[in-house]
Amino acid sequence: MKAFAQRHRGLLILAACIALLPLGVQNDYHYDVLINAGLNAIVVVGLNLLIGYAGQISLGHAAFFGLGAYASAILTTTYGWHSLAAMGAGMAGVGVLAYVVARPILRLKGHYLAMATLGIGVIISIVLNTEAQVTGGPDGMSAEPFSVFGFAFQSEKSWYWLVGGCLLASVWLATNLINSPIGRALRALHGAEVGARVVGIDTTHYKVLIFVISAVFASFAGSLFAHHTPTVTPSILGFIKSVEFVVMAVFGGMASVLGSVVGAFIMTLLPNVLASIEDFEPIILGAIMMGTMIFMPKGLVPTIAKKLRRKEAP
Amino acid sequence: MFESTLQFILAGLTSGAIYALVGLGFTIIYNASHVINFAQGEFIVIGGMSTVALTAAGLPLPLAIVLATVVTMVVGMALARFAIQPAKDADVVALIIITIGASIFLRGIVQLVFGKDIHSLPPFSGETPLNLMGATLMPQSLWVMGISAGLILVMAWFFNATLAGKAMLATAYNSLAARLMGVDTKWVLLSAFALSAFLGAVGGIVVTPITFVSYESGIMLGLKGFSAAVLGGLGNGIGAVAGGLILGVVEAMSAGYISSAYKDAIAFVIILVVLVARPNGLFGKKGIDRV
Amino acid sequence: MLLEIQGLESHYGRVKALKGVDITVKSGELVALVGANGAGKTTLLRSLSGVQSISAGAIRFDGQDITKMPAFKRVSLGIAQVPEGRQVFAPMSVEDNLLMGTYRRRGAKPADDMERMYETFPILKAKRKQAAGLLSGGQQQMLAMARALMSNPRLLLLDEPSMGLAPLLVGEIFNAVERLKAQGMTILLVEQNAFQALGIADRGYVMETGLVTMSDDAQVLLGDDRVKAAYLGL
Amino acid sequence: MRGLKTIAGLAVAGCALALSWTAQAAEPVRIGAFLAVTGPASFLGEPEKKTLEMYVDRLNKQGGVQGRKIELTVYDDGGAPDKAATFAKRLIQSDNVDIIIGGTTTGTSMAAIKIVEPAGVPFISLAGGIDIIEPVKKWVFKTPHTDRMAAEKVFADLQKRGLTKVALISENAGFGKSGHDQSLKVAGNYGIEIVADEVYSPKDPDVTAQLTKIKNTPGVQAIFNFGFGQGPAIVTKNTKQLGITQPLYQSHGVASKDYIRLSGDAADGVRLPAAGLVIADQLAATDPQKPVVSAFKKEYEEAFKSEVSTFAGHAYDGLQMALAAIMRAGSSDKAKVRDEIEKTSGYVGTGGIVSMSPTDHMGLNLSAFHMVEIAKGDWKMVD
Amino acid sequence: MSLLKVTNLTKSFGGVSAIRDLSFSIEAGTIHSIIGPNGAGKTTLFNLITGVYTPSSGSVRFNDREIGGVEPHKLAALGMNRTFQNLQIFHNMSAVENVMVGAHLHLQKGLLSSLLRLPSLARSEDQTRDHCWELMDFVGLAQYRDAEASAMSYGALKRLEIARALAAKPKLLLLDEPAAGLNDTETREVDEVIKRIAAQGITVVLVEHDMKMVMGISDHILVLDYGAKLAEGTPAEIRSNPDVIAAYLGNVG
Repeated sequence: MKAFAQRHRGLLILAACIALLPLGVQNDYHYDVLINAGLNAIVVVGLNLLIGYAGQISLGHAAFFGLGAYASAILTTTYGWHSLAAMGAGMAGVGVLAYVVARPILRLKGHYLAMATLGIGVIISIVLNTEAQVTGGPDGMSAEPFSVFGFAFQSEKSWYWLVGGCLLASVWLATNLINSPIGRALRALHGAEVGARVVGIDTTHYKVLIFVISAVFASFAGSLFAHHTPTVTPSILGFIKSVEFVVMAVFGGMASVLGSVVGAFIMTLLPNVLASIEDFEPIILGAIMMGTMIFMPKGLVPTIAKKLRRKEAP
Repeated sequence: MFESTLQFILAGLTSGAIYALVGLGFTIIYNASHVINFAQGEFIVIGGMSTVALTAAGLPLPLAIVLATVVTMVVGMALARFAIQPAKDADVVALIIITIGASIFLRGIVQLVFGKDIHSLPPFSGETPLNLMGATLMPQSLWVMGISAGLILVMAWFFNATLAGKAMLATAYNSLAARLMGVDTKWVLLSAFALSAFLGAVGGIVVTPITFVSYESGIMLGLKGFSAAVLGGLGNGIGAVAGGLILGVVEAMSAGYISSAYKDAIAFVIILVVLVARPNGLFGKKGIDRV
Repeated sequence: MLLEIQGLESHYGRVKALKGVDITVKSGELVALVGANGAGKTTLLRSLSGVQSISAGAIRFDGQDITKMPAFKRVSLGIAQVPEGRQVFAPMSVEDNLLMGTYRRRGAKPADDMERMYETFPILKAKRKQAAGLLSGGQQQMLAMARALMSNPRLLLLDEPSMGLAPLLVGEIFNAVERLKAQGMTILLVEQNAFQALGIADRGYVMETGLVTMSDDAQVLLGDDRVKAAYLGL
Repeated sequence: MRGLKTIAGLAVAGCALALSWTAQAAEPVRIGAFLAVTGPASFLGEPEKKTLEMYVDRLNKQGGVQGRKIELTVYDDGGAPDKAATFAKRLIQSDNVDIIIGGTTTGTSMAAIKIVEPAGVPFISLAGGIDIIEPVKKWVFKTPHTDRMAAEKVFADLQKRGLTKVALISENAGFGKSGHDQSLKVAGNYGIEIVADEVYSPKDPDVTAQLTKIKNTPGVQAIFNFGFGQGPAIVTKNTKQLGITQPLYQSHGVASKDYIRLSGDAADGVRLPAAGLVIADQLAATDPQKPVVSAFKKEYEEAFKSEVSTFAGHAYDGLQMALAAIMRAGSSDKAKVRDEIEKTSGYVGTGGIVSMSPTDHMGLNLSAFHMVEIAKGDWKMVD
Repeated sequence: MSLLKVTNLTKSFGGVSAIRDLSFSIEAGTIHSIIGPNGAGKTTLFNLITGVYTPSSGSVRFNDREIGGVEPHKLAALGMNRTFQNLQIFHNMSAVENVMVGAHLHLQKGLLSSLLRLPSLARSEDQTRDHCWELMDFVGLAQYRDAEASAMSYGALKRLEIARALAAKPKLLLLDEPAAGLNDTETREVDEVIKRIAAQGITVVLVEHDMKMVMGISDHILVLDYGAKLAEGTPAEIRSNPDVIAAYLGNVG
């Protein structure tokens, strides 16, 4: 138990936050913001495995999020599937798709990889926007309510606990993965790719693997999102949304699971806080993005953690 | 049949010349600093918008153009000085975030200063379409292509015939050796941003009569310009121009012969295919990307 | 005293590459700096040119403190370096490479100088339109030297000019260095090829792991058994 | 370890603070709006926002409604439906608004409906999509004409001119897509055959490829473009460039002077359906709309130094109907206000004369739409 | 049978031969050094043996298997491992994790067990960690057991790379300038480590400039000059070879 606590300090802190936050929540809108933050956090936890740990960028992850959402929406409404089955099918489908595209594009590096992932995102978004008979086109479509074992999640409060639980599970899984041989292989190929290869790590294999895993995380969050939001529209899988996910990951802290969560929460809350001065919103958002990367390129949580560690040290 | 093919090509070249200009801007900055400047599209907007605002304020067009270009170059240098230089050692992802942040920031400023209306400028030489073997072309398209070609030549001259231009290239090829030759590489970075802001501003001014300009125009143009630069091979000016023209023509041909709904998707599919076959773009050199 | 280095220290990341080096070079002198790989010779030259940060110590050039001066200003003062591994601008033509050497000489007419370089290194003239990257190693070395000379330097820093070259070419390079010395050029020569370097030098310094361990007239060093030992582990 | 605890504490406090920032306390009539102030539909959302702010401000200076100040809260959804849904929740839950005006686009309005219906808050949408009010939803109303009506108006005009083979070109985003679908649906009713069907992206710099295809389609007698923003202006210019002589029709999405300004001479001869507002001075003196639209146009243009658009008018109508309903209800009680909005009858607005009913939550008919032709850079009423 | 046999190996870059028609073999259980002046082609040879470069012609056989151009991660699985002159340390990880990466080949790597951290995986991880700590002790890094790699000195990192390579349980270990940048004391320590590795039956090949070290520990020395073999033999033979002296010190005058 002690070992668990030590290994999962971040998880325990997060659990405490999730448990305590409702004390400050006054109404459904607040829950709504927190739920969206939690869903974004699940995507970002997965994305950070790819960007922060394995060092590969993706500017197309919103597409996987969106595909998960559309899978749930289409399969539950048009085909009457159970919401869990639809979610599973979405994750499987996205996993296969990610696997197919990952092989060729992960040979690319840096900006070329950024371009390729961006392109894949744009293509998927155009398809979903255009195939209106299936997807509802620009106006989108809705999913049936999310239900597990006969319990339909309707109230915002129930959603809060659902998403909170899923976020904790995601963080737990991600932390486990990072501290496994697979996770070490990922970090190693980021740290020194040649060094990783000579000790026997098939780096291509692991790049593909983590790309698929992070896509599946996004799809999972997308499915939940589809059941929670009134309508799923192509705006949730555009280029901008992909950039938002990357910003959350980098802002909170690359290669930091807790950082992903903090990044997602702050960047989700921020537009809501700035809504009253909306004319200045882009200026402030842009300044924050630049400022963070210039002054703390490692992101919020790792930088603060380092400062605190230094203070604590005698 | 031939007429419509020609028409598609002309349409593609019009859009393509615009993409090429933006792509060239990406290339210059990439060459000098290995930074992909996602705020490149904003240079176009600032150039176009300032010209519109200055002419609206009563300035004659030529003066407005000069001033707008200067304003854009100042913005470009400020970006280099205050956002790129302090983060010189940041990795690719951080730099991508910085320049995307810069583009959002500049978009916000433009929106605040110039408002949200869509604006146009009068075409430089009338609106009578030119007839070319049955296909038509607006004179302004010729301006765009001509000025793009002119700028490309000017760039070629700058990089091949001036010491300053050669110093910029030398910095890109071997920054250590350039410093040993006495090149102030910090200044090279500022100049590169100024230069590509100049390209952006001029581009913005010539394309505004065709595509109009609003505070949001930069997103799409930035994306297309980036695609053009990557398609051609980062760091290669000819590649960026070719990439832009190919992109424009592919879009127009797809819209004409396959499906207008999927024309953008087809363009991206082609980029992906090219990248898979040639991981450094059409004209890119192997290993030039130090990432 | 043209160049004075006092207590110079420098780090490569966390590795201390220079641990307090003192070296002087008089005007018109050819000074050889020899030592095994990793002794810190290249780091020293890089700190002289200003492309390597200095953590302690001072550098004076012609009486002026240049310790904190940016690299490009040092070139203007007349310090030129021929870096290790040549570092030519590979895609640029031979001519353009030479032209880059004049970057800090405002108002200079490069044509005459270029002719002079072509006289010294005739092979460069024959290849002047070719991309520098396509030249052989020896030709690149000559180009790098000519490029540095184009800046009309008062102090030439040569880093391992013989590295990786065939014996015949090594001889040619050393001949060129001797000619430059004869013309009055002040040269600080870093070499692994100790005997050959000391053979043409006035004075020499032996470096080991970031420190100068011996310094004397070149001829004296040539006869010293400890120099041999430093190389062959005898 | 202590450090991490501090972070955790700060995080909880920070979140609570951020969320409670929005909590306020006051007693006025609260009107909420979520509009596409930025994003692709910003030139619809922007005048809507300006109009709401101007009139609320003016009313407050005159003492408000029944002695109560009006408090207006506007959020920018950027045209994104998921954001609109969140803001709708915020308006209802945090800002406790009595009524919501807004939803610049059909997408955002449809998303918000899912929130306002169960919450029971009257909602007046400013978007065109017919789905918003068909089928009728208890709490949902809208002020603009529907895209279907626009299509019908255009097809009726074509029918009158004896043109039956039409090429459709539309923007592949929300407004154009919905208009495109409605056009296909009603074309048959007017004996119109759609012989070509092309789309473009909202930011395309050139659409001559699509128009060339249309030009090469045999038998095209007219072109109908459904879109807003810069797209229609580019379509217009490209049509002229290609020497296409068939008449070009636009939708009500371009009923602002910006369109004419951007298109230049190429706009001459283009026809579109528009509300009375854009041709205020050309309306017959007997037209009941004339004084209303003339006054609004004057006030708007004096305040903002820019040409009034019908989108501003949609917001004006929404606000007027909401306030009238509140007055009639004598309170801001949501249910009563809803009932009163539904009873709106003979309200003369910028979009037409509105008479709602339990089965019609828009209350406009085709008569309020005028067919307008552009001539010499200005609107000219042709029916 | 030789553990490694190089026959007529040539590698050229754009027409220039970096390695020319080189043949030699390495016997199992020996310490073998490759020396030569700067630019003689030592690093190129290393890269050819370890799969970083593909030979232009000729063959490299390891354990009687052709390995020219075989990818590095497959070579590792065959029992070949190496360290680097320019360190390839995973600075984003702790010291012991660096070594644990070395053990990657021999670990349980199931995705599900990793995600869920199943008890069997947790146990295997604990054992690996203990084993890697022992390896760190073996190379003299006992005091760095809990250190972050980014906080270690250069000399320690060099040994960390050796520990990492050992974790892969190699038959052949190639060390690229293990003493470069180290002071005398550190060099002697590395010296000791190499001898202990060889004593365990692992064949060691090193490229090194420090002649004191090379002469002290090698069973066999190969001297390269201009990409070709200049001399080969025991330390005593090499020391007295006039060609070698000339190549190293240059011709006087």
